[in-house]
Amino acid sequence: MLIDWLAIAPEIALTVTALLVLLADLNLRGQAKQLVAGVAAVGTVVALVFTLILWGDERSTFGGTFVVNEYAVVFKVLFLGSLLAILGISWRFFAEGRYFQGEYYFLLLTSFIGMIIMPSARDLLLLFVALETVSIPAFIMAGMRKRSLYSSEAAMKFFLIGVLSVALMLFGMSIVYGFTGTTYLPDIAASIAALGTVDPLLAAAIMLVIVGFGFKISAVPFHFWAPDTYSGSPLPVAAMLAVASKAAGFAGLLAIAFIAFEPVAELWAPVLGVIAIVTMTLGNLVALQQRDLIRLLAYSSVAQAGYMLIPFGLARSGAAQVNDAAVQAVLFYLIAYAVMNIGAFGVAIAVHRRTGMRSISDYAGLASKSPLMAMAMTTFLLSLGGAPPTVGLWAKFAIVQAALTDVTGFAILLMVFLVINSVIAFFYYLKVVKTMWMDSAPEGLPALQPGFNLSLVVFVLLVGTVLLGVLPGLVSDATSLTGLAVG
Amino acid sequence: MDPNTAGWALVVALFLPLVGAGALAMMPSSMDRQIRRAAVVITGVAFALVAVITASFDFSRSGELQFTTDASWISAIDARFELGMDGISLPLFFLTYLLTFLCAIYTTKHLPSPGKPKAFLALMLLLQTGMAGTFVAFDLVLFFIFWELVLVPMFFMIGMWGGPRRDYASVKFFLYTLFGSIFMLIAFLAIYFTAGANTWSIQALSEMAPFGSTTFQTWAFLGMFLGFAIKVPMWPFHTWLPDAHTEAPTVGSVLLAGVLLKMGTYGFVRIALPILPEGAVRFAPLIGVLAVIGIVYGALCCLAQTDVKRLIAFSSVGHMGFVMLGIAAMNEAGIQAALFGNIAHGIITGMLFFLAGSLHERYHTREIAVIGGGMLKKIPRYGVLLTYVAVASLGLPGLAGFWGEFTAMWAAISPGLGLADQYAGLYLGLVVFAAIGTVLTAGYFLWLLQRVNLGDPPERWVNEQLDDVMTIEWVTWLPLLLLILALGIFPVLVFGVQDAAVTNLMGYLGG
Amino acid sequence: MSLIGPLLLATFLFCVGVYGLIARRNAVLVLISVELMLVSVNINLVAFQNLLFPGAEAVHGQMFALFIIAVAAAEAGVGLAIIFNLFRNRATVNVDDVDLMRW
Amino acid sequence: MESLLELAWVVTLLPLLSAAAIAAFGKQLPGKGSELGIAALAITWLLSIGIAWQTFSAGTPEPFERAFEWSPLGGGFIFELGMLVDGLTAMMFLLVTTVSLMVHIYSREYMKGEPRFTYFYAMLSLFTFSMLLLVIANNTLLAVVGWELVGLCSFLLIGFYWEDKSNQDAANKAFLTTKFGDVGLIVGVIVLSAGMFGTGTSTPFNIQETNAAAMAGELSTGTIVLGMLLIFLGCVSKSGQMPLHVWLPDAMAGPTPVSALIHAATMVTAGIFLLARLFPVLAQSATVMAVIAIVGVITLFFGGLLALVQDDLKKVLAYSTVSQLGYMIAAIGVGGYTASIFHLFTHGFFKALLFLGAGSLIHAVHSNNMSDMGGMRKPMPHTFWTFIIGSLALAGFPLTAGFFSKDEILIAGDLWAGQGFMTGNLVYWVGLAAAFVTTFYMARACFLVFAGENRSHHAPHESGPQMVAPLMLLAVLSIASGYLLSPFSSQEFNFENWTATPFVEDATYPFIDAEASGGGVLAAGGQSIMAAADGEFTILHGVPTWHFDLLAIVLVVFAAAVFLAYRFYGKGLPERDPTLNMGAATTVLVNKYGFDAFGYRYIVVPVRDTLAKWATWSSNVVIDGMVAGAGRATKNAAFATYRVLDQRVIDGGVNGAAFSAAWWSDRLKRIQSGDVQRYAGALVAGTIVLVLAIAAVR
Repeated sequence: MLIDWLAIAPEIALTVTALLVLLADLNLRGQAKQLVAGVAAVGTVVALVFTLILWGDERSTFGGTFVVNEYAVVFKVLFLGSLLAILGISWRFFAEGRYFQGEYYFLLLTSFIGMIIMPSARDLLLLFVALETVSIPAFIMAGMRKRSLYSSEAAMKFFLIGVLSVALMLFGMSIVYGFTGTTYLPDIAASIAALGTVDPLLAAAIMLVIVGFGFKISAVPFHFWAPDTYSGSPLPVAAMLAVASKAAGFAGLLAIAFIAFEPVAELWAPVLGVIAIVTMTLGNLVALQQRDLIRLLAYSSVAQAGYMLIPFGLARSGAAQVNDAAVQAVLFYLIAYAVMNIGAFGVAIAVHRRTGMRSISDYAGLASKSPLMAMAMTTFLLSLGGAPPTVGLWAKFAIVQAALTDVTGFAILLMVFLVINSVIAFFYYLKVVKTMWMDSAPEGLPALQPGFNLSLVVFVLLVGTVLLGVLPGLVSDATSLTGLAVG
Repeated sequence: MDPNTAGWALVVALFLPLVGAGALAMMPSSMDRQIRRAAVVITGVAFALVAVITASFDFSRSGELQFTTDASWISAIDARFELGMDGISLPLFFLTYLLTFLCAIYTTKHLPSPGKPKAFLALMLLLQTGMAGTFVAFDLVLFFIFWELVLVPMFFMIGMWGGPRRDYASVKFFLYTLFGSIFMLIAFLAIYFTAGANTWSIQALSEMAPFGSTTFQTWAFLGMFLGFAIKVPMWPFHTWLPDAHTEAPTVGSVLLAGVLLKMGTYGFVRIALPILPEGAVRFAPLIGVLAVIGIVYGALCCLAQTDVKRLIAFSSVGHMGFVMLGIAAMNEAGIQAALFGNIAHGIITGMLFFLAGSLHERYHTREIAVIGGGMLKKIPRYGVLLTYVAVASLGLPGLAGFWGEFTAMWAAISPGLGLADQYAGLYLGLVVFAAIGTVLTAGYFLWLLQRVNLGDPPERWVNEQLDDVMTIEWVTWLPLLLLILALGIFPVLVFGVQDAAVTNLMGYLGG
Repeated sequence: MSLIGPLLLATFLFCVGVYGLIARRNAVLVLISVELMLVSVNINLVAFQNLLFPGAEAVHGQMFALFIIAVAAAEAGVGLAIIFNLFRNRATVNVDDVDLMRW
Repeated sequence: MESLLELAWVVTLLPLLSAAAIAAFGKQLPGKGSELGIAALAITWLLSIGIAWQTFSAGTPEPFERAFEWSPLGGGFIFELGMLVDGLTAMMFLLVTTVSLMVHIYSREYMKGEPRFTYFYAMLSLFTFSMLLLVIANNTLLAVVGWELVGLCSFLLIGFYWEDKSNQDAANKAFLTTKFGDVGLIVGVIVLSAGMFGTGTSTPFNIQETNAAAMAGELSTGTIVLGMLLIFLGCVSKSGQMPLHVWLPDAMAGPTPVSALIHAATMVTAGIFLLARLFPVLAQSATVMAVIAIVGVITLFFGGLLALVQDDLKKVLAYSTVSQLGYMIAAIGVGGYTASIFHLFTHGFFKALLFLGAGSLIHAVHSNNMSDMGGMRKPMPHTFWTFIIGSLALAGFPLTAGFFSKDEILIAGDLWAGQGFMTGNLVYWVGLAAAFVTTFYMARACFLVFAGENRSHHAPHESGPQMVAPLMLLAVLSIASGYLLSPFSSQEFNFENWTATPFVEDATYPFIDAEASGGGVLAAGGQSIMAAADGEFTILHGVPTWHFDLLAIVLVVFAAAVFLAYRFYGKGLPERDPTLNMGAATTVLVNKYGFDAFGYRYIVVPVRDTLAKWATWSSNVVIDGMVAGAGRATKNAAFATYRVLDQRVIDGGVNGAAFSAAWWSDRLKRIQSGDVQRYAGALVAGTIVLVLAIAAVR
């Protein structure tokens, strides 16, 4: 079997980087250990370059189970970009916090290897491996603060819920395999289509497979780990879990839903649509009462997952136009979400690093101390809500657009919930904004010193949020080309 | 400047405030006075440019789009950067720049706690771009962006520089308006897909109209209706308005009443009516009924107010009711009336809010009972101005308020597009109740004047040193005061400019 | 050989695993419950491969099972590490004592 | 001489300019702005005389219309700025500018030393402009503009002494009451213009076009009845007709010159003017005419009664104005177009005279009350004789202006009755009865003021020349103006021909059945109703002839009333209750003539003490109470609307949504218990639910 090395070049680059980081960490001492971050960043850039080279290509290897097309490339760029941003916001956090830096960077890179495989995977086995590659390092990273009760609790909860859902998913996969005799996604689709009627057991199995990814994207009722884990983990890890890991989950879910189970879309679409409604509503409602900013962001990310699930609820078997619109909407939303959510976590890290604060009331008067950070946070939060001229608006726009490609009653129901939830969401986003700008600052707090890397990342993301808010075409031109079709 | 080719002028005028906001943000906060002056210069230059644009506008072709720009913007969804200006846009566009300029001048001397002129003025400039853009955007997506753009700066204006209940008011304003605008967005998308022409262009869609089934027209219009009606605001979607106005700083109130509310009615006229004519006709009686309820209801609420500013805020509900009555008439005269009412209300109520702000600065209260009368004795010039503007607001002929109200009622007596056949009685009733509303309007304004202006000043103010109208206030107010008179005497200034454009518009509606 | 036997076994094991994960308080037992679930999946896969698709060219089922065994081992390792760390911090391996973070 | 009519707009505009100039720099001038106003008024007055002369000398002048598009209104309709100058306009010009000029001059002395002297003059000029605008308007919309502006000026001038709450209330009451009527006017104008849409005109407000369309039958009956009744509602409030007259007596709170100009001579006649302008329209409907006539009759009678019991001299005159306006309205309702506006014309002069005379008296004794006056004949001779002339004119004493004009109205009523209309009889008989009342109260006022002892606490002295001169001029006009339409007038050049526009000339009453009326010629008074050859009825014109029967009745009524008044009040203010005081006199009268007692017991007592009191009560308590009640009810409704509906229900709904979200949030967040095994349990349970659901779906 010939291997298309170029197709897997980004993965290889990242793997090599991970190993280099490990090696460097073993051989460096003291302050010099901080170099590993640089190594990781360089490796990421290399992987990114390889990925960009692949743009426009249609490649597949490993017997078609690994596919590189525009869809995959956009996802990979999203992941690698997120990785760069997370490296940026991690640097000081870990450099100052007496953590195991080398291990952290190694684990981070490993996790991202899993992620960039995800959008290319066209086989249940590969999806499973990629998912676990994402998850297992993440379990450890969540517990990175070894002496912290919170961190270990976060890791434990994350781990248990994670393995439970993976087990459920695997059980489902095994039954799907029993029905179809294959783990290759297009073949699964073909043989399900050939079955004609769907056996209840198969339907249940499909649901179980979806549960596994539901955990990753923190859809209700598989979301319980998220708030606790986010608030217990080191903040950069929380950012990674909230954005990249969630995006990976969506990448897998997209592949599963729109390739393997596409012929039975009528079966799972309503279920996912209902999950979307429940997820966004519950996420938003609970977020209203949060006093801890990280938990608020956690519930907000649950709600955002709900929005991103809406396009799944629109899917229909055989309706390529609708399904493509749905996929593109999710993809666009994920990119927007990554930009704004990492940005929000970045500011949270900056605040937390200097003051050790994370309660929302502690953000009072941030605007008078650090107006730029406050402005960035405001922009990110408003973007998460969907106010113009930010990218968040276009994310919602894309979803509504997908819903109206071919209007059904269910689509309208979903839209109504989207509207109501968007309004509820602004309640808590505005609460933070208001606290930052309108409440007076407590006495004697020092100004933030976010450091260069973090400032740069926040700045770039701020610019990105606004720039994409004005010219969403920069991204949507790319996403609109994407399709899941196997090259 | 050739109106056919000088699209750049509009673009520059539109984004100049935005750039200015950025420039202000760069200035160090310590340069308090320089910042305020810079804002005056920026808004002044922008206003001058708009004045030049207005001067070079080809009034003989006011029905056509001029100063157009049409560039590719978001190709994936076919959204284009399409700007233009016709006779309907021009007055509102002009008003936006004038009011912002005046507000900037006003802010050189008056800025409520906690100060921070940099942030305040930058937000105001941002707001300006949003407001102005709404009136010249001819692409639905672009329109929506500008439409939503105003929310954030206004939220901060109310939330940071507002009165004691600013938290509540600002959030309520934001969420309420947002709620409506998302439905509006969904309606836009539905139109896009139903039209199936891969265009968001308002012009193109208007020319295609009517399209889609009756059901589609109804639902899409409902979506837009929610968005626009909340902004207007129409009864019963008005409750954000008194709170927002009461708490907002003076400049915020002025811009809110002067321009922001106009966006709603403009949206009805520019978008909802021509693109969804069938839906519009189906909704027209409902709009008319709600409008007239708003007129009477707003006036009744005004009678019950004890706070001057809140009273003025409620008066907006009534006045915008007249505007909506004009729209409900679905004929040229009605649209004309609505648009005139828009402008007149913007100027008059903007001016009233200026006055209310100054009142507060002098008396440190807005409670009518606490002020207790005697302003004509204590601060006579101010008292005279208040009388003048109040009288304009109650619709006295010869001043701007009259034309919008009278013409709206006049138009509503014989609604267009076949409504007359079916709803003649209803519309006659609407006119009668609207006319009764004018009496109530006169009632609350006279009562207000009696309570604050007339009589002898109460004990507590007799020895208080209260300034009469100051120079900065004269400078800020004079243009508005003159405009109130000018529009009252020369309604052609607005009617004439709009005429061809409205005829054009009604062409789309099939009337 | 009938499919019923292996499938019943797998389902039983899976249910036991789920029950154990939810009900057992000791973290180590919880971890073992997880292993039980993964094992049941392996039984499924191997049974399907051999009984339903005996002559298939690609041995997807068995390969899948192998991967699961490997990953399960890794998971067990990570899980034990997490539990160990928890124990060091709190001197307990009772899962339901761990509820610092809620709401 | 066409050129002079071309300049009619100057008449209107000049007072506006003077108002602006006075407001701008009146204070710096030695006369504090009054000289500006007087100068401007003098010019407009001369111009008005010229215009009046030109139109008058034309016999029946052709209407002169000049208009240009002022603004498009949408739908191809335009709003014209235009003037319509015909005899009616010229007559109003003459009346308004004359009275206004007199008031301007008079006020220099009367208002001397007032703190807001300049403001007063600016307002006077502004008012004059507004009134002239209403008069000159060639379309109803422009007329509405003027109409509203006079209302504003009236409001501002009634509240001139705004330090007093009662004056503020009076001003508000006046504005709101008339504004209520304006609802009718505006909707009526709108209805009429909507009716005009069908004719394809681009100027639906144009008065001449509207009249022509109405006569050509192009307006539907519904449009005419609804439109004119609504417009009439405006006239009812503006011209102080029952039951919306309540504001007019209160309006006396303003300075007396203002009362003379606005609330007697000019503004209050705007309603009659407008009805006259649209006479061809209202003449299309018997209903409209009947309603107008009945309202007029009620007002003229009960308004007069109210004047009987006033002590405040200005209020006597105010109620008298109400009553006289009732005559004019009633005349319109019985087809007495010329009679109505002729009375408007003469009444303007003599009522202005009376008010200015009253002002002179008030100026002297610093009180409005007749009980504070008395014996003023000696110290104020000029005031005395001018006031007497005014009173005679008002009472309709033969050969005064009031005599000619009021009798025209009675004759018009008689003619109308001859056509079989009850309203004609009403106007005739009630008009006669009210003439008695009028004479009585004016005589009473004159006796109380001028006879007897001086009861004031001041030493009264005659007013200065600036006040007396206007009185004299107006006194002359109070007599002379009547001769424009009298048996002595020229057949060609008289008031009738002057003010009759061709429209009025051709106006037809489509509702009069030619056959039933017998087709005879009914010639009398100012107008004739005669059968035309084609069976249609037309108003024709002619100088009135003597009606000696009527003259006799009038004289008897006059004499009786004056005599009665003299009996009761000739010695000045009765010390005790007049009834008791007159007890002896009554007995004597009963014994001697048997007529006095009857008159007193069955006419004066019931009328003054019962009917008038009842009318006063009904006016003050019932109607005013209704107005006040309406105000209170409105206020209550306002508070209810705001507090309950707006703040609780609607806003409560909005806030309720927010609170319920918070409530749900508080409940839902407790799912996140912190126990990981519960999470797992929920996850599994959720999965089971989903699996079952999907299996069921399938």
